[in-house]
Amino acid sequence: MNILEVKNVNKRFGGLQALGNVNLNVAENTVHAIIGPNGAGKSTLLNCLVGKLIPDTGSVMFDGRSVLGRKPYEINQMGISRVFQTPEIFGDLSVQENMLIPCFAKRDGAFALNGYGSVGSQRDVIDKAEEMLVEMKLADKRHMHAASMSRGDKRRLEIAMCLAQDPRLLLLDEPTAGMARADTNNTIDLLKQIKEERDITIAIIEHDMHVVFSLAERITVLAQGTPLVEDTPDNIKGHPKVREAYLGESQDAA
Amino acid sequence: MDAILLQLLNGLDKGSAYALIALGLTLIFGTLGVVNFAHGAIFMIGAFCAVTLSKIFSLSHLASEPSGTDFLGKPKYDDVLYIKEWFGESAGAWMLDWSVPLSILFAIPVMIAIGFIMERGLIKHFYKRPHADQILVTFGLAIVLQEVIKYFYGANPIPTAAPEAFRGSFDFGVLLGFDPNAIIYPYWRLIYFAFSAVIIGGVFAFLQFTTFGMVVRAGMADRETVGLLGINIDKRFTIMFGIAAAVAGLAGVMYAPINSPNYHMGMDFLVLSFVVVVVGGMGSLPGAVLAGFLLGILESFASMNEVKNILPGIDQIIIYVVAIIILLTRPRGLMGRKGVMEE
Amino acid sequence: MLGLNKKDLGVLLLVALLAMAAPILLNPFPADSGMAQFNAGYPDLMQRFVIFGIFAIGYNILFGLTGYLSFGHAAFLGVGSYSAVWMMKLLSMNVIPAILLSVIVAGLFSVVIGYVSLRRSGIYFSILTLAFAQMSFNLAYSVLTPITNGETGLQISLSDPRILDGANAPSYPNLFGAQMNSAATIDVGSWSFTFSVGYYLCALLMLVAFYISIRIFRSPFGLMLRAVKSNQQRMNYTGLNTKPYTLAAFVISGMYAGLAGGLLAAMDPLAGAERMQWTASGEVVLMTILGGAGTLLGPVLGAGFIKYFENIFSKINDNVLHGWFSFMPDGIEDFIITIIHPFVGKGWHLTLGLLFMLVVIFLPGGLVEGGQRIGRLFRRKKADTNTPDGTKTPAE
Amino acid sequence: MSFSNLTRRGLMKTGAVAGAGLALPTYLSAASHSGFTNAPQGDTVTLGFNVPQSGPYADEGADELRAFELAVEHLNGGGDGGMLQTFSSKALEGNGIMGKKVQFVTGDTQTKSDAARASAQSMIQKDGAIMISGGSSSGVAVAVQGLCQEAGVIFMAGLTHSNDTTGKDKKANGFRHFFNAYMSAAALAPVLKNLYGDDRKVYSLTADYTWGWTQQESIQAATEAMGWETINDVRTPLAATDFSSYIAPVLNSGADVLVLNHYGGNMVNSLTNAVQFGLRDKQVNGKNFEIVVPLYSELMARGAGKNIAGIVGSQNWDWKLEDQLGARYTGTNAFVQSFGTKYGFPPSQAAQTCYAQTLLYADAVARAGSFNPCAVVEALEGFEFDGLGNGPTLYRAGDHQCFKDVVVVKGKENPENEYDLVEIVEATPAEQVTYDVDHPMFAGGELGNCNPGA
Repeated sequence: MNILEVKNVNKRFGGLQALGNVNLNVAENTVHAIIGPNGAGKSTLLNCLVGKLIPDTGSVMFDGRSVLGRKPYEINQMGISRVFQTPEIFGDLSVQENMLIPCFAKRDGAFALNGYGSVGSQRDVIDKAEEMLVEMKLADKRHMHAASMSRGDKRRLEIAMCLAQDPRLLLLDEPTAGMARADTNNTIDLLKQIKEERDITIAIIEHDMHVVFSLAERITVLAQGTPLVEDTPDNIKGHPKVREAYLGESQDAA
Repeated sequence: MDAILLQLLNGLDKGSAYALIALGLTLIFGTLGVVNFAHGAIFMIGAFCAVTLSKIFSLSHLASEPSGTDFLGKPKYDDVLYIKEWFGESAGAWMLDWSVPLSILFAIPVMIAIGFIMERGLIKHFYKRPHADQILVTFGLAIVLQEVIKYFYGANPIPTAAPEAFRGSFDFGVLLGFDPNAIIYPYWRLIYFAFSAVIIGGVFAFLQFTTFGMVVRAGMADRETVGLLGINIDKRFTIMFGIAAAVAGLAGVMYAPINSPNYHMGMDFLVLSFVVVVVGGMGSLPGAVLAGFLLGILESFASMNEVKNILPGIDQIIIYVVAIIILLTRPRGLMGRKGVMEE
Repeated sequence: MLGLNKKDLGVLLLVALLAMAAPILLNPFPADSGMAQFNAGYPDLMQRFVIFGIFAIGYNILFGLTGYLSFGHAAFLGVGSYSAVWMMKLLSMNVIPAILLSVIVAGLFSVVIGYVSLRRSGIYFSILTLAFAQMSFNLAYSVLTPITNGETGLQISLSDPRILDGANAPSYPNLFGAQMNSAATIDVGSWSFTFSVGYYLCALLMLVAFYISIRIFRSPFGLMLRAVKSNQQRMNYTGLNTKPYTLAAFVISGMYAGLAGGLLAAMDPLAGAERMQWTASGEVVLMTILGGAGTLLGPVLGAGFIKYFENIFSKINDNVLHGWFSFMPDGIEDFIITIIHPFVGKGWHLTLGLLFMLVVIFLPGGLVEGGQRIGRLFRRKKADTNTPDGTKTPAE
Repeated sequence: MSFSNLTRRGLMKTGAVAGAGLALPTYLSAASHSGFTNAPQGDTVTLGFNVPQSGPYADEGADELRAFELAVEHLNGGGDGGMLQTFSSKALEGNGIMGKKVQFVTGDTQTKSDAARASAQSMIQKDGAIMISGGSSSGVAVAVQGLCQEAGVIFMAGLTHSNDTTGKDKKANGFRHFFNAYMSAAALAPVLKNLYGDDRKVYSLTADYTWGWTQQESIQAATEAMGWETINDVRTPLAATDFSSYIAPVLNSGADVLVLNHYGGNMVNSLTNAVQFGLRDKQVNGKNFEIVVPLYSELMARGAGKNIAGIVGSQNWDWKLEDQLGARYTGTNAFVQSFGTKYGFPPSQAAQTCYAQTLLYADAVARAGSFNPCAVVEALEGFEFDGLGNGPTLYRAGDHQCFKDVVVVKGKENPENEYDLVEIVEATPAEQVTYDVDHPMFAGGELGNCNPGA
């Protein structure tokens, strides 16, 4: 059963063909990696999935429903959460407040004029947030200013915020970019743990082959806006086309 | 036809004042990221440079012999101008007559100095502060500057005439093949327009063709990267602040004969110039110039009787209507870049 | 109590107490002393304190929480005033319908302006609001004179219909007969305190407004508004639609402005177009930043600060100065007066401008931060005296 | 909350003060016993002078304030007595008002109705002022006049020229010494006919607000009555600073007279622009093109500089009146003498009005024998006086407007100094500028009854 089906998606920016006839199927409860050299169209594809860009042609179905023409927040409410390359969190708020926001979004939907009851009186949401904080080992940083955390913790918080919404599909955009080895390994472990404990599909865009081969069950290779191959990690490793198009060149890119 | 051409001239003239002020404003914003509410006050100080120089030229001492009686019946002594004593009757009279153009020489160092002092003494400390704080501190500065001017010069407008030779108007239409008397335009306004064009061209050339300008433009695009190259961008930005102040100041000097300067003229122009800058697109120099002329011309056309008869009161709101339409159709103004001043 | 935590309840009670005791607290100097010049405890100024407090509290919900800097909120104040005066002209001198209508009309007005302006953010939003407000002002001053009475301002007159009022109804704004300008003056020794109906009505409404603003600050809605300020991108990808949140904040603050405008008209039945000018919009921005944007108390403090200067410092003339320093030898007296002269009376703007600069340079969080620093200073002093060996903790 | 210490201290202090208030015997203040607002207590009486101290009219406000201070000095018996010597009523004795020393408070109107009312309120509520005077625009005058009516104090208007002040917005507690737009027009019309003939085509620019409209309406009516034709009237925004786009079309419109219904900075700029465009050098319809500014003050003339030369306008008073037109305007020289001696330059028309208003108020109190506003109103209504520099004058009972001669002036070609910018053309006698109380341009309001307040 595919949770995400991308069919014949094309996207042009002026004269540049960013995506050409992209087809992609992500099976439910798998970890699917999308790799490719710089400029291969990975980010464009991701943006088409979450509503930031609208493809010129083609269809994107999530769980049997089209996401095209929907705003990012609507797509998120359908069950797709996104983790950014640089952690996007609410820097001005405390860690706890950061956690509360997705919990409210889950409970109250895209907009609720909930201006009278205090945050503190909403036990269900507070408890849920607390649960996530404990689970993600952020509980002792509860009152910290989110902006003042380390990069690794910010990433952890962002993932926690996404998970708090119980998404069906988690999209990660180079989640370990710019991280030290130790932090990268921590993130890999965290994602593995998440996968084990939840019914969740993960789609990941990544440069770091170490990350990709540690996590992915299936891999799609994108080059010049078109999918080259889609296969299991083992098969991809030895695929000549991939070596030519990506791995061979990636020595200087990575 | 000639009426439209006449209003076009008016629009270009108004537009050149808007463009000059907005140019400095957007330059400061683009380079330093500072929202400068004191920029209108700088324009005003420029105009008062012209006033000050003509006051200096008019310094006098009393004659030794009374020439009559004053309104209270006491003996009256005539003023004797130092300038005429020192430089002779005719040279003194000429300097007095030409005090506004001469003020340009006087204003350039003064305005650059004011710009430096402002940037080093105050603005520098606000680069990293929120825009709201910048607005508050520069607004406070604007009030202080105008109150200081009011303290010394009073609240009444001070007539500051152009040189005798340029005071009247001439038949501009005849040159273009119109009937005599169809398009009569004041000399000084044409000079103002030409002067603005030169200044605007000068600023663009400076930014385009000098190494200094290149660094500044690069800094406007990406400050951090340029900083990483080991170039002392802050020092150059200080100089840019001085240049922006000088441009606004010169706009003020030359404006003095068009409308008598008064201490709150800066505030009158402040809101307008902000609208111009934003309509042009924050941080875009060509945008500011384009928007300045566009708004000036539309404002002039809106004040034509033919237009006002159809839409009464349109001249009261034209600038704002245009601003709203442009900002709704072009999210970042005419030529704004993405991501500037949107948080 | 009241659904507030202890800290917020404390703040609310403090504000309530200060507001109720303001006629006494603001008149600390005996009426006939030289310092009486600094007394601010007369009805008109106290009313302005709390009315502009309401205005700033509402503005803070928009600017302090979401970070959207509106330069056009004076338009809502003006619209509120015009609606209130029209209500008093047509319907009744009772202030209830006037205030209700002013809130409603300002609310509707802000829905329209907010809906359009919020299509943009940052300075583009600011300029859109500024443009709408300036259009309102320019038109109200000229073309719309039949509705606004232009330059002169809309006033009530003897010939107004007032269909709900009977023949014996009061001819001044009132609350079921209690006229807004009626007051009791109590003399205690050489002090004189005036308690007016109008002030207490304003103060009461200010407390309600303040209470609502605390509830909003502490609510999930308030949290969402702060999230808007912090990171709109993340909000969108967390399934939250930012547009209705910002619009709701805009409309709420517009309604606060309308309430303030309605109250201004109820206290003093005149609505002038200048209330809508950009300088008036700028004033509320300054009040909020000066007091401390995003804090509960800041806007109220900022409003009080600016109104105090406008009304008290502007009245200090040379005569008053001579009165104060007359005990000094003539030469020194004149010297001191020459120095002070530029800063008071007609120079009050200069002092205000200097203070804006000083506050923002030295107290980046506004007056509230100043208060906090003083608070810390007190606490530290207390801690010092408690240290048994008396050693002083080094300064930071 | 971090100010907990302060809070507790504040609480204790508040508690103590409130306790003291309850413990002491309390009584309502004397104001409510005497039957009117702010009845003077002790041996002083307080007047409130509310003038623009910031904004574009601050210099005019400063001149008004000088006149007020001078008037107070004279009332209290100081200085040379100024126009007290020449004033036809001799009720004032130089011992204050009814033996009470005159004190005054000042405030800033900012030339905004709101600020002006706030300032007047503070004078009434805090300082106990029993009369408010001053101001330099009609919007402010009408707003403050309305406030004084409600509060129960007397308003002696400063510079306000709109017909509405004593027309549709007139109030029983308010009095205007200054002339108005109708009078300007009535005084100017015959002079303009003499100077420029009876066949002229007028193009007018009018500031787009109430005062501008009433002046335009008045001028149009008066000039058309003598045969001139109004070919166009264009409204200009108050906020306009550059009038080029309004001036430029004038020359080709066929008009040969431009009337500028602007005041203050607007007028300085529009006149400067008109001269820049060379209007004054042109010939149209075989006649010299002329510019008329129906109302301008000395300060505006100074702001316009050389451009004012030859421009005809009207004034309430001029400091050269008595010297040039004789003893009918007695008081002028006395005032100029004491003002000039104190401040070093001659007074403006705004100063003269404010000085006269203060004296007129004090005199009315003295004649009525009471500070009660209703008594003062009664004393001023229908009061005929002389010796305040304007010649014989009547304070009409029906609308509280002063009727006196109007001075028609013309900008001097070669002024000797910055205080001598206009020359007097003639003084139009009061009869010619008098109108009925129910004249259509003044209709619509009611004086109402005097309000003594508390």
